[in-house]
Amino acid sequence: MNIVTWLNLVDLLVCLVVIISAIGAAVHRNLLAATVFAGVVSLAISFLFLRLAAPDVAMTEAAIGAGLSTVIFLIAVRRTEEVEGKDQ
Amino acid sequence: MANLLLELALAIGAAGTLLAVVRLVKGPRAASRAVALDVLTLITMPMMAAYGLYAGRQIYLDVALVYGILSFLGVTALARYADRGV
Amino acid sequence: MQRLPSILIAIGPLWLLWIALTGSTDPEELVAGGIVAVLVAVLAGGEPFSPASLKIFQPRRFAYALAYIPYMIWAIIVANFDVARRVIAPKMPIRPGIVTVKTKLKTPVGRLALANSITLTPGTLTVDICGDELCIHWIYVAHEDIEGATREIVEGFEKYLEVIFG
Amino acid sequence: MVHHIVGAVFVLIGALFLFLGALGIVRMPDLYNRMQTGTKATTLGNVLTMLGLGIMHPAWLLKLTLIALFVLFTNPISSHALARAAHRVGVPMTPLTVKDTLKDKKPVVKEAEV
Repeated sequence: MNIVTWLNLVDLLVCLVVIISAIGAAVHRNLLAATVFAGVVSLAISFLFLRLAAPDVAMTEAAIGAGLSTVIFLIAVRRTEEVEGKDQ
Repeated sequence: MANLLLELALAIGAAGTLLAVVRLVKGPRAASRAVALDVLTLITMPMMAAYGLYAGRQIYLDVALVYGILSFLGVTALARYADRGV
Repeated sequence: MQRLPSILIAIGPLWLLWIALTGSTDPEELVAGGIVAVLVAVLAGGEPFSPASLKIFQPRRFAYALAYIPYMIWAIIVANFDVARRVIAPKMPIRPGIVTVKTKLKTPVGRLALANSITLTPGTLTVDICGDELCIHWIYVAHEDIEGATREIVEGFEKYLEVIFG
Repeated sequence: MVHHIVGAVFVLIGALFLFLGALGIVRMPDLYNRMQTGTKATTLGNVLTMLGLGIMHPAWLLKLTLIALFVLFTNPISSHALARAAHRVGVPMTPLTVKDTLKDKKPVVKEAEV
């Protein structure tokens, strides 16, 4: 069972995607862009959960990460944007 | 043989993911990044389904379907936000 | 209560969708699916459906709807090879622009079907709908005037959709 | 056994189309052209992959068909919503653009930093 297959390559690439987009979400000043990056993080992590044979966790991650948190982030951005605008 | 082809398909999909991430990082504005997110979802959904067949568990298809529905909602919410604010 | 016929019509497809998604015909699943279908239909007000949507079962419309499927599949395949050619070619042959086309379809569902079909077919993407005019992003603009663009993009689909939704 | 190979070849072709879609959004010059490739190539890639998986494992065909239909119906809608919002906030088009009738009809509302 110790054979390295194409799938290990896939795992590595997906981990790379997680790291890149997590850094992007932390670094970006534009809040919409950061929201998109956070969505990509949850997408890639959901696939990794599938690879770890945990479909229920993957489904939850998909529901929370892609659906709920994106919408909540958008609502939060809208509520706070005006304050930031006055600040500048 | 068929398994090898499936693995190759998964690897190609992962390479596509990496290309889409290039656009995600470069994308001049949030709108381009949203397109990249859309494409990433559309690549990951069939890859999840293909991996479900590879692992022989039907519930992985449900994960792909749930992911597709929710990501569609997320992208539409993003577009609506840019249009007139959630 | 004038939405009641639409709600009653909407329950059927929703229930079938539930059965297809669960993939089982246990009595418990059927009952649960029925309850959920009624709830969703009431909450949505039976929205995409209306008594007019039963007209799809008229033989002429049904035949056109069946004929539309292979036409659409062929259009999607052509669209994809077209896009693939443009992506791979080292010097991308693109001449993009947004053109306006007119549609004769009246119903909202018919216009939705037209807009979706246009988006899925060669080099065109619906950007906006205002009244009976659609603004379409075209990856290789061949006609800049309304008449030419309408002839090129819309009329192939309209032949079918006018009968199906008209 | 033959149907396994045939289905896997379909999956492979679908994966190639998905890859082309991703390549398209990297190569194309502006957002609207990116959306063109991002919508079309990935739609056919999805449908072909689901078809191939259905050939390999016919018992799953119903659910795979549902997923393919779902993609076929929602994908144009989300890309249309994105394109409309992008045009509304004034995402620039490439200099290659020859015509923009929407701009004459509905002028850009705001130059947001979206």
